[in-house]
Order: sequence, then structure tokens, then C-alpha cells
Amino acid sequence: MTTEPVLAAVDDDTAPLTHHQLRELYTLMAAVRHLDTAAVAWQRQGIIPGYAPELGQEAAQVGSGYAVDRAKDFVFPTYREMGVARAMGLDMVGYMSTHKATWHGGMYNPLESRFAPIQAVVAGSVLHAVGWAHGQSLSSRSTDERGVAITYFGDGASSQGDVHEAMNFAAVMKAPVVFFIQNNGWAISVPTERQVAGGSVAARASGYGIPSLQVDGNDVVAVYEATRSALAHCRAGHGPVVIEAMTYRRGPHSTADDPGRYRTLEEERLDAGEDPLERFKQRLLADGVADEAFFAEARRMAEEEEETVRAGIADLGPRPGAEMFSMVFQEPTPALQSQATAWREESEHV
Amino acid sequence: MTTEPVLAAVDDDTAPLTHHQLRELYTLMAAVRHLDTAAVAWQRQGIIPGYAPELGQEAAQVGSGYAVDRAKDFVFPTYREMGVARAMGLDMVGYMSTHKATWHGGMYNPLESRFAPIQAVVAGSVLHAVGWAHGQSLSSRSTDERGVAITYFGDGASSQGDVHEAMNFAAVMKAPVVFFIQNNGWAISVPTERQVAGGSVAARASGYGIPSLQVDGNDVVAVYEATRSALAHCRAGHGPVVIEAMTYRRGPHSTADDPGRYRTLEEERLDAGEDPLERFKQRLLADGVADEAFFAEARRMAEEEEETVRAGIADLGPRPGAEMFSMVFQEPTPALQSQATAWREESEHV
Amino acid sequence: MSETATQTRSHNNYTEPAAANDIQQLSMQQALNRALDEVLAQNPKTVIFGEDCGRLGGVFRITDGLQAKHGEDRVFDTPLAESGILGMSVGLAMAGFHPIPEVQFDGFAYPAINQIVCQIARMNYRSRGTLPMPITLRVPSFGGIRAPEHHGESLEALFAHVPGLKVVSPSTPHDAYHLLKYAATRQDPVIFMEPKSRYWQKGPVDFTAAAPGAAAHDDEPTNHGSLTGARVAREGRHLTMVAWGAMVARCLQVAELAAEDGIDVEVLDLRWLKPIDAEALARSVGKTRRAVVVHEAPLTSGLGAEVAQLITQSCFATLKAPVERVTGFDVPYPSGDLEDEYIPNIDRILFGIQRVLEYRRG
Amino acid sequence: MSETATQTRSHNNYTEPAAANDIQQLSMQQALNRALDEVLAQNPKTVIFGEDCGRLGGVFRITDGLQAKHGEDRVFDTPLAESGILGMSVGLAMAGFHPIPEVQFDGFAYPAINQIVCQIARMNYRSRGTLPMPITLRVPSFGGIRAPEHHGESLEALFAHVPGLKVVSPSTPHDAYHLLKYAATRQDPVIFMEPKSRYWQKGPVDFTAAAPGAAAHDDEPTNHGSLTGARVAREGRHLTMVAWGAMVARCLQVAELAAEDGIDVEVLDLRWLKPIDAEALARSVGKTRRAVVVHEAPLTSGLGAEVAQLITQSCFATLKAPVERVTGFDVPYPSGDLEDEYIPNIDRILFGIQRVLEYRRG
Ligand SMILES: Cc1ncc(C[n+]2csc(CCOP(=O)(O)OP(=O)(O)O)c2C)c(N)n1
Ligand SMILES: Cc1ncc(C[n+]2csc(CCOP(=O)(O)OP(=O)(O)O)c2C)c(N)n1
Ligand SMILES: [Mg+2]
Ligand SMILES: [Mg+2]
Repeated sequence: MTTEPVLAAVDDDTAPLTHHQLRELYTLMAAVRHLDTAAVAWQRQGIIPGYAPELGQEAAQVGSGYAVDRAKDFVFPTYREMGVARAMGLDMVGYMSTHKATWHGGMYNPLESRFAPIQAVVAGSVLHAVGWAHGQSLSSRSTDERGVAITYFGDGASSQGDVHEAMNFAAVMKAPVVFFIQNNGWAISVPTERQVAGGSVAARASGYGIPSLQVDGNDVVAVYEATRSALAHCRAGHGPVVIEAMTYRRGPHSTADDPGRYRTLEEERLDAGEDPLERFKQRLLADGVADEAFFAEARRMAEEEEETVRAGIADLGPRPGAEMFSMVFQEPTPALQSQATAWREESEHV
Repeated sequence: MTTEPVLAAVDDDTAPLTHHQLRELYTLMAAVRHLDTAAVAWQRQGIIPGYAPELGQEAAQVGSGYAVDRAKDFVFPTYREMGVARAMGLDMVGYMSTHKATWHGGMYNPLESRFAPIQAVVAGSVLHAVGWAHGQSLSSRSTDERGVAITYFGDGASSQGDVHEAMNFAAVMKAPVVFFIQNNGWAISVPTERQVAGGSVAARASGYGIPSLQVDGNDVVAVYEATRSALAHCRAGHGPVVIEAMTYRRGPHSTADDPGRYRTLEEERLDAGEDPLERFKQRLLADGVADEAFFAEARRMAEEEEETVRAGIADLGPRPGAEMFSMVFQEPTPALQSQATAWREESEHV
Repeated sequence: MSETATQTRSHNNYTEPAAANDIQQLSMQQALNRALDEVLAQNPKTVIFGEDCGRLGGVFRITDGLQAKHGEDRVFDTPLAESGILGMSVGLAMAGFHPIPEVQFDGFAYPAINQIVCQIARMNYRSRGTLPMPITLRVPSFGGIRAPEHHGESLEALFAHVPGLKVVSPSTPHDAYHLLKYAATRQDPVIFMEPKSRYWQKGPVDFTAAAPGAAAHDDEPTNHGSLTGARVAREGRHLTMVAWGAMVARCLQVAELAAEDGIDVEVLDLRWLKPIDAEALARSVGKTRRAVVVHEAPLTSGLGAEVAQLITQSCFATLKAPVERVTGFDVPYPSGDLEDEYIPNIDRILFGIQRVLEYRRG
Repeated sequence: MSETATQTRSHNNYTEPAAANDIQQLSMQQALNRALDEVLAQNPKTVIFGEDCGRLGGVFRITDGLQAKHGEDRVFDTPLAESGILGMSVGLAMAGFHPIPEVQFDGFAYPAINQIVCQIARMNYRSRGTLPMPITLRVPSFGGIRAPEHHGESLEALFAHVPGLKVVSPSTPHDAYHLLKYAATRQDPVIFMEPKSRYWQKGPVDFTAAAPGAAAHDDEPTNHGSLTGARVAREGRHLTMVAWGAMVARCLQVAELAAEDGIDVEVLDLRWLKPIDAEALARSVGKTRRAVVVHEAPLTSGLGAEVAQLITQSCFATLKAPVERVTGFDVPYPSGDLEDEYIPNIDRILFGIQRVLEYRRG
């Protein structure tokens, strides 16, 4: 019908990853794996009330987050992008605080960290990315200056009308935005084949004239390279790109979920494929990029980091109730201020 | 990426149209053209407060409406499907009453006429068609029994999230529904190229694994045949079909619109292409299907019909105010009944 | 006070239908599950669908076991799109079905509002009664479970303002069972708001047809104790507390505390949030002459204003003090750590009672 | 009373900015157009967009001429998707812009409600003040123009209930000009509800900075006559009528009729529907001791309940009668032929006044 849209060849940085970078990627993945596994344990121990694990999605998250230019770009996450956050160097206590029920959206500074507040509405921030990206087109005409938005969402989210509106807006306006889908096979209990008609989110891109890349989401280098070229395409002013990283949600949807109700352990084993962390480790070993000492050290650092984050989380007290009122507006209203006053009086006089 | 989905070859009725049918199509188009032009005049004369003309879309509307099986299928129109309504034999006074501001949705019986109430929300009823169609799958397993839903919408409407949700639901559930897009080049003042990324609504279908047909929407026979095969495909249980009929909105968006603000007469002339009515007339003449006497008679009948409808419209009084209350629920609430009582008392005691 | 969904969520709590003349201790989750099971069995045109309603039985297990029992045509999962779910309901209703869609959490009704307000609520009117919309929309509602953002919302003021909708919220397992069966046999759209923090508390469910408060298909909303009106949850003489959903249990607690100080509080469980049982309000406050309305939703333009105004309208001459509202604040529903500061707690309700009792004119 | 958009819509009514110390007769359409023109000139970060806002200048011509003057980057058409328009606004605001999106008609705000309620209203809160949402959403609102379905809706009760939003509606060209400029320089989201049936009536607009009722950036909502509070549209002694949007003009008409019978009515133009100027209500009804609130929206859970309750709360001791509400009915907004039966008309408002004046206790 139409010829398949393709990525523009923009060679601003197509050099292969250095050994140092490859090791850095592994270190990040190990840290993420460890923190993620720990967070599930924290929930069982009552340290946090709930958590949405990203087990199995480390390559997709770290690989893409690592490609982001933190001076220019902006990331729009869902509730399951801990690996992206970590790869971008976020304050992980601030990040994890949302799972402690301290503050919806998290306690990190989204502007400074270039990582929007955690989003609990499925597909809620996909359009935000398009708006932010269009803002870049309006502000900076020069190619190197231009920031790119990267919006994360899942196979389930792809069913939402907002995703369609976002892709259409982005393509009509040639907005510099990367739609990064982690197709992890499941939306809670609903498998991709009952969710995504046609079987692939990436396949929809061409209907909008948007180039797309379907990548092995468990291969961190492949994900990194796809993201890097998508960002370059956008930065050069060629409009949006869709990336679909094929991966697998190895854990439950959240700590409140019981996957045993909708998939067997045998199915999990068959569908999950190779563990992205183990697979990358074998590759680094085979290529002589890293040795066992390196992996042991990565593990030690991950454990140390987990301890620090756990301590930070444990230390987090509840926010002062007054913040319920003071954070609503930039320009507070007298009506709300008097509610705050009444609240304070009633809390104090108990 | 994926192989292009194609229509199933279902030969339940692929016979070419008879001369009688071709003449019937012309008669319908002539009636529609005349009534449509008249309605614009009625608005100028103050007989109706507003109207959305379908001038130029007669072939797309009559051709598709003519293919509908009124014993089984169900049509979900927008506010601009007068030609479909007429082709399906609706009570045209009832249809036009919505433009007289008598009753939102129209005064015809949607259940008996197999034509849902007029829909003013852009893309508002596309999902209804999917639900109705899925209802057919649930009720009737047999192929001939199955009713098909046909939902009409425009190039502008295709931008709405609901259309995406509808296509995805329909494809996942294999619902017997035809998405019939009239791409008439405009959504009020916005041309298709700024509305439909990728340039074609039909092109999006393959992303869902839905077969699609892009047809010359000004060729009534082509439209009829496309619709007929789409309906057959759906009826046979092969799931949804997308049809995009390429046509042109020759008139203003509505009688309140001023196209001079966004397109020149010269552009209109160039983009509109050949008048579908005139074109069909020439074909019938050339093929010896009809002669001038036939066209004169068609015109006379159209004029007569217009007179009848105009008289019917003029006769329509306002509905009794009590219907504001009595039409809200099947099972009225005492609270609303007491509002009705208060309204009656206050109206009577003035 | 608050519990996580995890801690309280249990598995395999699907129960078999009981014989008549039967009282059982059930959680609200079990009572709702039972009601849906019976509705599916009684009316072949009922269909249940939504996100994770099928195999999983819903994230709150309200539809647990129903797909296995009634089949995938009757109980099914949809793609993840709320407008799609509700828009599809309209078409199914037009095709003669009685859809019972679920929106997974209150906050995810917003993506479907256009279909709810502009389509579901109006199709009967638009079609002049030829296309009824017998749709029962189940919405796990309100806060109190330390959940993520958008999982603790109270949308009743929005729904109650929409012409063409009826809105109901049960506060006990007994009412949950009977009201859901009642709603699911109506010919008009009913928004069924389930107080999710109450899903796991048990209470007696009286399955006897003539059980008090369970006279099915009674269309007299003013008939005290019927299914269509409000319910006096506790009788009292000095002051009326009006509440719905999870706040009813809290008000009953407060009433016990107030009783210790000799204050005899009547608690009215409003149940129907549209239409509101104005006569029950008038009757109760006509007696007590003082009223406090309690809800979780923000104060401004909340349903408490409507309730207060209905009371003032009918009881103006005898009212001893302006009706007090103890509600959530005009702030977005906060994260778990602050939830107990936001939801009307016992102290704040007691302060509200005090203000009414101590009110002096001029 | 009602006029079609066609009859009253004129072309090329874009006016040039005036010098200071200037009073001009302008329609509200012209006043709004002027305000937007000035806002675009003053703040390079403002952007205007929506369906048909660009070349066409909007179906009501509010953005007429602005694209030609300020360029396609500043004023542009979007594809036809309201959630897209509002969701995009969030991202633009995060990128430092001040978006002024338009929703073409009130009823088409519903497809965008999810983005408005869950995103625009909450992003500042969620981000702990780091991502302000200075978004001015223009919504041509209310009925009275015999328009198709969904083109005559009143969404103020819904908007006012949403924490994080501010809501304003002007009733005169003067207020329209000043309130829009004020709203478009705020750091918080403001829903700007334009009474579309008043777009074409002319009235004086005082461009003088110190004009009464135009003291810009005055943040005292209780400062009578400031931009942030209510406005006394007519002084009176016997009764207060509270209204907003197109109902203000109607109440002023009614007040003149009542005056013929010796009833001296005060008309309070509420202007801000969130936050509501509770002190202005208290001050006015504290004086008149009787009140009627008038709105087009359906009665139940409408903003009239909130206004009535605020009045009752502050004036309970002196109030002579319960506050009356004269409103639209709990029915979907009807077609043009019945619109005058639905919108509070002069007779129904007069009956409301009569009920209040004739109220006797007991
Ligand atoms: C609008 C909306 N609807 C429903 C939910 C409840 N919900 C949370 S996550 C989820 C599944 C999302 O699946 P997917 O997009 O594939 O992401 P994944 O969880 O697999 O990372 C659902 C239904 C929600 N948060 N938002
Ligand atoms: C949800 C919604 N948004 C906006 C409008 C206002 N509106 C009515 S028709 C129209 C253009 C529709 O264009 P298209 O879908 O191409 O259909 P056409 O008018 O060309 O037949 C618009 C913006 C509406 N009716 N509904
Ligand atoms: Mg997923
Ligand atoms: Mg069009």
C-alpha cells in the first residue's frame, strides 16, 4: 500500500560500544536486578506496601535509558521503569519512595533528573511526551540542540486511545519523540495475543508513516543501538520513531498479583527465554570484556547499593500533612488555605 | 513486516448489478442530491436552524447504504449520513427533524430502520458498532444469520482515540463490523494532510491485521461492490474490514461554516474532481442503461419528494416539554417526576 | 484503619449458591460474586467483561470463577481500554444484551467518561426510548487501601450530576448482594460503586426473599428499608449522620463513641446517590434537627453539598444548625502515608458533630 | 431569546489593540480575541491550538487573525482529538510553555477529561511543584444557541469538584477581556468557560489599567470588584440572585421586572466557580437575607448546591428562607425546540423569587 517508512541514517554516533561502556551496562543491569529483587522482598517484610517488579526487563530498560542524553532529552516513564531510572542516575531513594507510599510520583526532582514523575495511568503520559517534543521543535531549530522525548509504555497500554492520538499527533507535527514499547507479553493477566490485534505494536507505526524497529528486548546492546539511532533520527528533525522491545515480564504484575491464576510455571519457563542478565554476562565473558572478578565486584556493588537504598527508604518518614495543601497550586487559593488551617487545628487539638 | 491482510473471497452474491439496480442507485442519488441542496435552502429560509450538507458524497453514501441488508445489519451514522439514510428507506421527515431542532438523534425509529440515532460526537458511535457486532457473534453462530454492523466516520474522526480502540477490539474479537470512512478531504477547516498522518486511514488497518479497501468514493458502483464484499467477509465470520471511500466535501462543513476562509473556489474545483452524480449519469447513458426521459423522471420524483419532506418538516411542531422528562429513563425516578410536575405547574401558571 | 489489598486479598473465596431462607456470613467480595453468579444464571443476556475479569477473576476477585462456570462468551477479558469497554457496552445493549462491565479502579473511569456521559446516559433519551441502556457499570471505588495514585477516587458527585444515570453504593455485604442483583435487572444504566476497602469484611447476608431491607423490585424510593431508598443503619435522636460506602462503617464507629458522651446519633446510609432519597433525609433530620454529612470526596461541589441543601430545603424551619460537611479536602487524593489525614477520620467527624451541637444563632 | 450561531456570527471582527485610557464598545468575541492577541504579544511562551483555531480562527472566531499575525508556531490547528490536545498541553507546559488550548464546544471536553482531571490538575502536586501547569483551557460553554446535541453543556460542577483546577466564567465583554488576560498569566491551570450565547452582544470594555473591576493581579478574592472575586452586577436590598455566564444577563432582566413590583434584587455575578468567593456570598446574603441561585446545568449535584450550602453555612442565623435553586432539570440538554423550557427562563426565576419571599417557617 505505502512503502515502509525507514529510519534516517544519521551518523552522529554509530561507534561500537567500548569495553568500558559494555561493562558499565552490565554493572547497571546487575544493580537493577538486585534492587528489583530486593524491593519484592521489602514488600514481604512490610517495608513497602507494594511494588511492580521489572524482572526480565533489565536489558530493555538499561539499554534504552543508557542511550538518553541527560542534557537534552526527557523520559516519560510508567510505574515499571526502575531500570531506566537507575540507568539515568536517578536518586533511587527518591524513586522508590513512591512504592513506600510516601508521595505519588516519587520524591526525586523530575526536572533535574530529566525523568517525569512516575505515572500510574496506563498510557497517561504518552501524549505528554509528544507535547514536550513539539515544544523542542518550537524552541530550538538547530539539530544538535534539539531534545528528544522518549515515552515508555507496555503492550497493554498500546490499546489505549491516547496512544493512537499521540502517534498521529507526533507524525503530523514531526515531533522528536521515541515511542518505546516494552512488549513483555502480559498486561496483568491478559496475554499479548488477546491485547494487541495484529500481534505487534511496531507494525502499527507504518500506518502513520512512522519508522519502527522491533528489537530483541533481552539483548541490551541491541536495545541500546536501536534507541541511539532512534534518538539521532528524531534529533535530526525527521520526526518520531516507534521501538518495540520484545521481552518478558518474569515476575508477577505487582506484589499484589498471583500469576499462578493465569499462567503455569512451565509456560513462564518456555516463554521467558534466556535471562537477559545471564546472557549478557556470557557474552562479555566470551568476548573477553569482563572476567569473573568483575562480575563479583558488580554484585558486591549492587548489594551495597541495595543496603543504602533500603536504609534510605526505611528512614523516610511520612511527609508533613500540610504538603497535601501546599503542593496543589503554584498560587494558593484562600479557600484551600482555610481548609489547611482547619486541618491543622483539628489535628493539633486531638 | 507482516503480510498484508486480504478480504476473504466469499461469493454469496457477486453478480453484477442489474440495469434495474443501476437505475435505482441513480434515482436514490438524485433524490439525495435534491434533498440535500434543498435543506441548505431551507436553512437560509429559516425553516431549519442548521444543516450539514453531504454534497459530493452521494456515491459514497448511496453506494454503501444500498449494500446493507436491512433484515440483519445495523448502521451507525454520524451527522452527515443523509444519503445512507435515504438509501435505506428511512422516514426522511423523521431524519430531517434533527436539523429542525425537534429532537437530538432524529424522530425515526432506529430499531425498525436499522439506523442508529444521529450521532453528533465525532467518532462517538464507532465503538457502539463493535459492541453491537460482537453481540451478533454471541447470538448467532450461523453464517447467514449473522448481522453486520457498519459504522460511518470521517477523516477527521479517524484521529480520535475511540477509533483505535474500536479497531483493536474488533480485530481481537473478530467482530463482524465494517469501518466505513468517508475521506472527504476536510474536517471543518483542517485538510486531510494535517489530520491523517501517513495520508490514509485504510493504511492503518493492516497494523491490526484487518483487511482494507481504499475505493473511489465518487464511483457509486465501486463503493457498492466494496461494501458488499466487506459485508460478506464479515458475515462469514472473518472479522472486521476497513473501507476508505475517497471523496470530497463540496459544500461547507455546515450551514454555519464559511469555507472561503480556508480554501479557494479554484482549489475546490480542482480537488473535488468529477461530480459523482453527473459521472454516473454519463455512464448510464453510455452503457444504454438509462435515457434522458429516465433522468427527467428521476428529477421530477426528487422534486416531489423534497416537497413532501419540506411540508412534513414545516408541520413538525415542537415536542411536548413533558418528553424532556419522560424520555430519560425506562424506569422513571420519583425525583425526576417531581421536577416534571414542578415544570408543568410553572408553565401552566404563567 | 487502612489495609493493603494484598494483605486482605484471599483466594478461592467463591462460594456456592445457597438455598432460600438462608443467612450466611460473607465478605462483600463473596456477596458480589454470588450476586453476579446468580444474575448470569438467571438472564442469558447478561455479559460480564473488563480488564482481567475472566481468567484472573478481576484484581479484586469479584468475578472469580465466573468464566470457568459460565463460559468465555459470558465472562471475558477485553483489551486495556476503558472507553472501548464502555463504548462496546452501548452496542451490546443496543443488540439486546445486559452488559455488566467493570472498570478496574475508580480513577480509570475517567478515560471512559465520554462514553458514559454522552452515550450511555443519553441513548435512551436520544432514541426516544427505543434503545434502552440496561448497563450495570461496576466501579471499585473510594480510598483506604494505601494504593497507588488514581486508585482511591470518589466519583459520585460527577456521576450524580449526569442526567440519565442512576448511582448506588452498598456499605454491607447484605446490601451489596441485593443491590447488585437489583441493579443488574434494571432497564436503565446504573453505576455501581463498590467500597473497595470493605471488600474483605464479613457480615450477614440474608438470602430470604422477604428479608428486611431486601424486598426486591420495590420501586418506592421512599419506602424505608426498601432496596431503592436510603437505609437507617443506626437509630438516634440527637443528630443525623449521612454517609455512603466505607464511610458508613466509620460513622457507626463514631456514633458509638458519641454515645459514650450521651449523644444519640442516627446514621443514615444513603445507598442511592442518584436519585437521592430526599424523604428519608427529611424524615431523619426532621426528627433529629441536626445533620452532618460525611464523604471521602473533596469538599467543593461534592455530593455533600447536594445532601446538605436537600436537608436544608426540607427542614429549614426546624434545623438547629447549618448542616456540617466532613469530607476529603480540595486536594488530589494523597499517597498512602497521608491517606488517614485525608479521609474523614474519627476525630474530624467528632469535631463536625461538636460544631453542630454547639452552634448558637447570631 | 435564543439565536443561531449563524445569524449572529460575523466576519473580520478582529480589532486592533487600543491605546491606554480607553473605553470601547466590543462584543465578547472581540474582547476575547483582543486579550489573546495581547497575551501572545506579551509572552513568547504562549501557544494557542485546537481544532480549527488557526486558519479558520475558530468556529466562533475567537482566534480570528491570530495565526496570520503571530505565525503558525504560536497559533495552530491540531488533529481532531481532544485528549490529544489536552495531553499535548501537559507536555508543552513541562517544556516551559503556557498553552492556551481550545476545546471546540463544552460537550467535547468529555473525551479529554482523563487528561484534565488525572494529569493537568495533578502534575504540579505529583511533581511537588517542580512541573507547574500554566494551562488556560478555553471552553465555549452553556446553551442558548439552538445548537446540535453536546453543544450546550454546563460542566462547571464537574470542573469545580476537581482538586488542582481553577474555574472562571465571564459574563460581560469587559470581564471577558480582563479575566482571560489574568487567567493566561497564572501559573496554575484555569478552565475558562465562555458563555457562547453572549459572544456577540456588545458592551463597554475599559482598557484603563485602574478600571474598576480590572485591578490586575489582585489576589484578594474577597476584594470586591477585583478580578479574583465575585462581582456585584446590581445592588439590591431584598434578595440576592447568584449566577454566572449567560444567566447573569437573564437575572439582571428579572431584577428589573421584580423592581416593578417593588422587589429590590441584588445580582451577584460569581465569576470564579473555583475558588468560590464565599465572602462575597456572605456579604450579600448577610444584607438581603434571601437568596436564589440560578444555573443552566441540571439541578442535582450542580454548583448551585455548593453555593446554597456556602450561603447557608455563613448566613444560617439570619436567613429568612432556604436558598432556592432555579436550574436546568435532571435531563439531557434538549434540542433547540425545547431549550427555552430547559434553561431557567424569566418566569421560572420569578417563581423562585416568589417562593423565597413567601416562605414562612413551620
Ligand atoms: C487507564 C488505566 N487502566 C487500568 C489500569 C490498571 N492497570 C495497571 S497496570 C495494567 C496493565 C498494564 O499492562 P502493560 O501496559 O502491558 O504494562 P506492564 O504492566 O506489562 O508493564 C493495568 C490494567 C491503569 N493503571 N490505568
Ligand atoms: C468529539 C468532537 N469533537 C469536536 C466536534 C466538532 N466537530 C463537528 S464535525 C467536526 C469535523 C469532523 O470531520 P470529519 O470526521 O472528517 O467528518 P466530516 O465533517 O468531514 O463529515 C468537528 C471538529 C465534535 N462534534 N465532536
Ligand atoms: Mg505488558
Ligand atoms: Mg471529513
